[in-house]
Amino acid sequence: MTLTDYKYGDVIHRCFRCGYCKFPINWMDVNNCPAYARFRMETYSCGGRLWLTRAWLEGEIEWSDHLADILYSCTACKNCEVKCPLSFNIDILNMMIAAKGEMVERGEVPSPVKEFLENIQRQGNPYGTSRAKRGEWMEGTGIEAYQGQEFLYYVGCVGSYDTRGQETARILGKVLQKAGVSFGVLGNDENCDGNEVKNLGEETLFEMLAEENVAQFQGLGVQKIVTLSPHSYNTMKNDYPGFNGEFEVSHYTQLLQGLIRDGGLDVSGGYNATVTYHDPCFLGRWNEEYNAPRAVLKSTPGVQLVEMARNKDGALCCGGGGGNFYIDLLGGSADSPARRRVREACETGANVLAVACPNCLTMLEDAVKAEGLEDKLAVKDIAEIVGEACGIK
Amino acid sequence: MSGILVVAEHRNRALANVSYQVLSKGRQLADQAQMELLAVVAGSDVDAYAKELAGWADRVLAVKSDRLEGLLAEPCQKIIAHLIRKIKPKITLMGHSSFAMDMAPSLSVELGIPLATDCIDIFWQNGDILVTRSIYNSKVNATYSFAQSETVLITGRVGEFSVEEGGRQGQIEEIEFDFEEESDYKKFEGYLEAEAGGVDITQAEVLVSVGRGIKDKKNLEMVEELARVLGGVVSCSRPVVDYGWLPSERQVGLSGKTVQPKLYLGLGISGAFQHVVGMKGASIIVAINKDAKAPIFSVANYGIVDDLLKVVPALVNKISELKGKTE
Amino acid sequence: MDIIACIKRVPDTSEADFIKIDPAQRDIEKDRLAFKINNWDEYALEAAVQLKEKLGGTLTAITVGPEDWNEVLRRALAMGADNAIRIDRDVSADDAYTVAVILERVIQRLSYDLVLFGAQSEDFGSGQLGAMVAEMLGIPHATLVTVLEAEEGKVHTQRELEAGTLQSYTIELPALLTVHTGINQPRYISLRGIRSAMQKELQVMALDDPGLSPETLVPMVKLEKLELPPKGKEAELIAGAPEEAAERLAKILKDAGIF
Amino acid sequence: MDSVYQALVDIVGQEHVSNRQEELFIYSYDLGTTEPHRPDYAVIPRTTEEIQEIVKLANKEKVPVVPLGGGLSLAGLAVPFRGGIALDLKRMDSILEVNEKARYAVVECGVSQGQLTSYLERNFPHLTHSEPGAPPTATIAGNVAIHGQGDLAQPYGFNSDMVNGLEIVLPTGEVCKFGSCSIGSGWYTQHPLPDVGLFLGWSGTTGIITKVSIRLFPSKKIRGVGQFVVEDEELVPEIMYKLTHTQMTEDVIAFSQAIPPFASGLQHFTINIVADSEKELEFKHEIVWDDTLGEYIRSGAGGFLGFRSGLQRPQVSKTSDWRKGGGFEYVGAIMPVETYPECYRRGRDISERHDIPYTVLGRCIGAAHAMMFSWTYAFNRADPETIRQAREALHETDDLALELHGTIWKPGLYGQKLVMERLDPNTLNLMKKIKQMLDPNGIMNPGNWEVS
Repeated sequence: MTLTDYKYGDVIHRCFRCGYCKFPINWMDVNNCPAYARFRMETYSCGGRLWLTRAWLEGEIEWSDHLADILYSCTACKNCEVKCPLSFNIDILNMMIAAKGEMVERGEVPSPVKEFLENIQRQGNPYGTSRAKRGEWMEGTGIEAYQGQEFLYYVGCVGSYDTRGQETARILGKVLQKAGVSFGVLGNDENCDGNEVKNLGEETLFEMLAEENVAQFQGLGVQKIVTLSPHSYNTMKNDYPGFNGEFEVSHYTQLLQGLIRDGGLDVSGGYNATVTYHDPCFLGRWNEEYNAPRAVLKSTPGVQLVEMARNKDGALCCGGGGGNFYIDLLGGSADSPARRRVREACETGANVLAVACPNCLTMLEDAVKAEGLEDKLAVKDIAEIVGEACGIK
Repeated sequence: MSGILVVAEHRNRALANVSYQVLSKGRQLADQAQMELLAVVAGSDVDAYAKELAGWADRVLAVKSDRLEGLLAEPCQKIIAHLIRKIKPKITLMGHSSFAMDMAPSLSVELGIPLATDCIDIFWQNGDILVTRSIYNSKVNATYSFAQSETVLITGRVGEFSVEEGGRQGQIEEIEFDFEEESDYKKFEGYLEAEAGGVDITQAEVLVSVGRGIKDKKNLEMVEELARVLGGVVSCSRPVVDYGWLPSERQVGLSGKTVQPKLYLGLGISGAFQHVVGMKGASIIVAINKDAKAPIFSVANYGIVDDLLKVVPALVNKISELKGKTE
Repeated sequence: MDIIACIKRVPDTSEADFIKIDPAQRDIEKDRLAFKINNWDEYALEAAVQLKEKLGGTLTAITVGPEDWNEVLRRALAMGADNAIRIDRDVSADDAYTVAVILERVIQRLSYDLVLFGAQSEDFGSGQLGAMVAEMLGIPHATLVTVLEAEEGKVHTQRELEAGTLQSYTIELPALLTVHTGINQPRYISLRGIRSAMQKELQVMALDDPGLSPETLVPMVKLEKLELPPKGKEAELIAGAPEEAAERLAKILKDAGIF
Repeated sequence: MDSVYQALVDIVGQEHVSNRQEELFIYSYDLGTTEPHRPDYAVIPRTTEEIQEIVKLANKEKVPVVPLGGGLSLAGLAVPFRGGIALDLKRMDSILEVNEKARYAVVECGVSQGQLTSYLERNFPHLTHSEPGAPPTATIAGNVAIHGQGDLAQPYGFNSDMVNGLEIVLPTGEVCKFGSCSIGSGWYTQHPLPDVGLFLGWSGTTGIITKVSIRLFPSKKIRGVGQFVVEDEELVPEIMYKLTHTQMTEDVIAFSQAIPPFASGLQHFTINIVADSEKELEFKHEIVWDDTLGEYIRSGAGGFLGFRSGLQRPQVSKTSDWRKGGGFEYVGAIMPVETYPECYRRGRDISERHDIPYTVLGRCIGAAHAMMFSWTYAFNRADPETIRQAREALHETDDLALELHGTIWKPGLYGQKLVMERLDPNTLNLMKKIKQMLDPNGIMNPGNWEVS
């Protein structure tokens, strides 16, 4: 592909590289771009990536492993789009995704990305674990298979396969049971939602996943979906309608907010902790849902909610987006965004860092360990906090 | 009654370990069937090898020729084919080495004889020879028999057969062999020895070894850190070298180095036999792997079934704590 | 340069707990397994595509197997193969020799300079096929190749020996090489690529096309039975959350005098 | 193996040095019209000690060192014309000290304007610093190194006049301190020791600033911007004179631009007024709008467009989007205020001749002692013709600034040449001697301020 064939060939040069994209909303730090925070070379800033993409498509530089790493280190956190003062900012991430897409079509992607996508092609999840094990997380929970219940509880790959994700998936299931919500799951028949696949630039694979999922959901008569992961929520809410998949999609924090408010869920058991909340990008900046998770926390007796300096649309991404919870191009350093984030959480004096995303959960929990902050800070999913408050072990 | 012929190989002025292994197996099979055990060794200077082999074999056939400098597959194939035709051994046995992988299949086609490679067991059953092979990622064992044939060709897995004392003093026969006109369609250019790097993993007391479970080069940093607190060195399995994440001098296994450290800590290594061959002599083997069924757990003394990316940082902390207490 | 790459399809058996052997002990139960292109073959294909991109010519991918195996040929077409041939055959009772006979018959009727194989297969791992076909075709070969450079009429290769040593050859074409992992980084094949490869022609040959019949294909090595390996010694597993497990392991190592 | 690369890795670590095409490409470019030149290495040090080691290595190997902060000069001052090491200082980003009572901040060289602004807002809301109009990624140190000015230029002068002390790594690798900090007395003043200010305005050719102490100023509770417009450019100098007489204003800027078209040809003023109370604000409003500008409003020569609370942070990068092309560059010059009308008219001519929407701006420095006048030319990065046009316009503007008895601020190579042609020969000779003494191997940002 040359610049002329590139979908954004007529806009990509409009980046001036002024660097607003690196900041959080109040300029307190120049490190709100997770990749730039990690590496600090101008190449890793949003502007750097746009200029490099253009240079690559113009033939000024060659494709290289390093170039691929730079592009794939973008976590699609959307900070740049929120901060860029220019009108073309609405397409910044699309420009990155299209550039990654070109790498995908050329077959030239970093090896962990290749593995990620091949695993999804083969097993429907990035881990490459068998499809036949997808439902193992629910063993012994009594959670039912979906057969026309009010809600489809869509768990997602991390919730289905990652040990910590599985714990959260189970607890959320129990909370929904306790609240008497009518819901079912797909178990081994659940497939990847495709959100990360899309962000990794594998458009056709994403389309296939979306089409298959929409067909499956429609075949089962699904109307309402509640998701564990904001990533699933995002793509089902915003992308699936483009595949004729019109469902009423909510993130579980939104559902819990309503249940608690209407007295459907008794959280009087409380949760005694000073809690700070980390906004997941795909709930926050992508879908502007800043309130529901906070409302759930605030309505849980005993929770004292404190904010990190960077919050809501200024939150620092955990570094796990754009497939990076698996491909992990931002790990391995004290400058890794997850480690920066847990240090920031610690500074608030909170003893619990609450998350609402299984990707954030694993990223930040690992970071707490890497920072040696286990005695000071526990990372908990809001589902776990609510679970404890309503008496679920 | 024809015998069993073992093809010995040598490099760097020594017989290969695997040759001793298949020689021991050959001795056992010969004794069981009351057959003669023959060994053949070819090279430009094979006297010392022949003497060594005579400790096991009843007869050692020593083929000497300048054409055999470097032990190349093509001239050897000619010699072995010639000998098999002449001797008609019931079994021809070799180690499943790189040399054998180059030669044995062509040899079997040239002679029209059956070939079973990389066998983990070879045994008699009702007068027939059977072999067991390990297939599907070491997860299934398959037993095979051979079609009717005067001789069968078998290669045995490296490290699979223990070396037993032969206790023989066989005869040594020097064999002359006339090579035909040399063709130049395949020209040997030489051996390239692995470059000596800054780190010699064979000398380390503690090896922290990583496999593909490390997922990305960047995660090596935490592994380096673990090696540091343990006073060890980082080594790896083949995929890590294939990905270019570590130099080949750090590779443990068949195509890498054989190590015998006090502690071998395998991280995200599944434990394919090619790797295990290189590290099973370690005093303590610890494996950390997400897959509970990974074969490495059957060679390890201790195992943790979990994500190494989660365990390693914790381990670094705990070891540092414990070290702090004593220092 | 005209290149032929021979490839196969294998089950993904990395998920150990799903390996089950059928009651007749003849095969494993494959209905819960996912399938893929043999790992070594992926490297061979990549090497072939890179040579073609550099030197021009054609690339033909060949497989011997039932209809499902079209999948790996489509992959090859998506990677850059010009032609794909499948010889229709249920290979489950074949050995390397019978498959070699089939391939030799097909290849000798094609025009080629270089034939590439993966050095071995993930499922059976016998590592015989390439060198057998070379011997049958009467062309030189080298196995376990980790470095490959081609020029007009010849290839420079290095093949891997034990302990990191490499053996270097210059080989005149036509020749056959079996390719080892690490020789390159196989490219990703996108779903779009695979889908457009669906449009490309895929030649299916019956066994009698190259003049063979089932009767002539008698394996020299015959499967007697499959069984799960005997349970060997197992590691003492340290359970618990990462921190607990790490703590116990640290103590064990300390007690063992490691630090 | 490249021995310089290896030595750099030994100094800063593998992750903080690159000789790969991607980094070399990015660090070869300025954001303006200057032709790119590739460095051989990009290095991001974290400490003064690392910088010392790098500079010593560069001397040994005769490799150029091109320091940069935000890299936003637009005039090509951080383009590695002769290759070498692009030294990106943004990792040195600690705010080391804020002395509230003596009103100064000591920062490392990579601290950005935005970072300090935000830090003060959160921790010392009654203190502020003089923020330039650049994007907030611009660094404090980079800005003082080129004699920048900010939104407190009217009351307090150039930002480089607000420097209380510096720590410098000399071109030969020694660390020097200047000001009270050099005798261990804190970072509160640069005077009155013997003046060795050899580092400001030299565009990184005489050393690398590693720490700066910068003055902070009172930040009043209410800060707002008043807008005023006149049709006749001839009125601008006297209005600036009158406004500065009031001593009631902070930033005073006059500007005129082609976009939006209805405002083209008008001279707009933005006048920053601050106060701690409504009463104070009321009082200042009365003096500024009624007593001082009232006569123009009443005569119809000018109009008051209102006052808005809260400082509008200028987003100059939006200018880059005028031609939907991601680029602009400007000539800034320090001019006598009385030249404003001529600057405007001649500048507009140049723009129109080169088919670029004109935009000019004069910021008052001190009590109208001078103004920084800028002529901005947008270009389309994807269209080489527009880059050429802009470059021509910029050169013509450099000529114009000198013709009108101005002094080019942070000139690029073309402007530097023009200035040096006019420079007093003895001064020029002294510059040459100083440069030779400080940087015997000529490694520091070569190409810039080179006296032949």
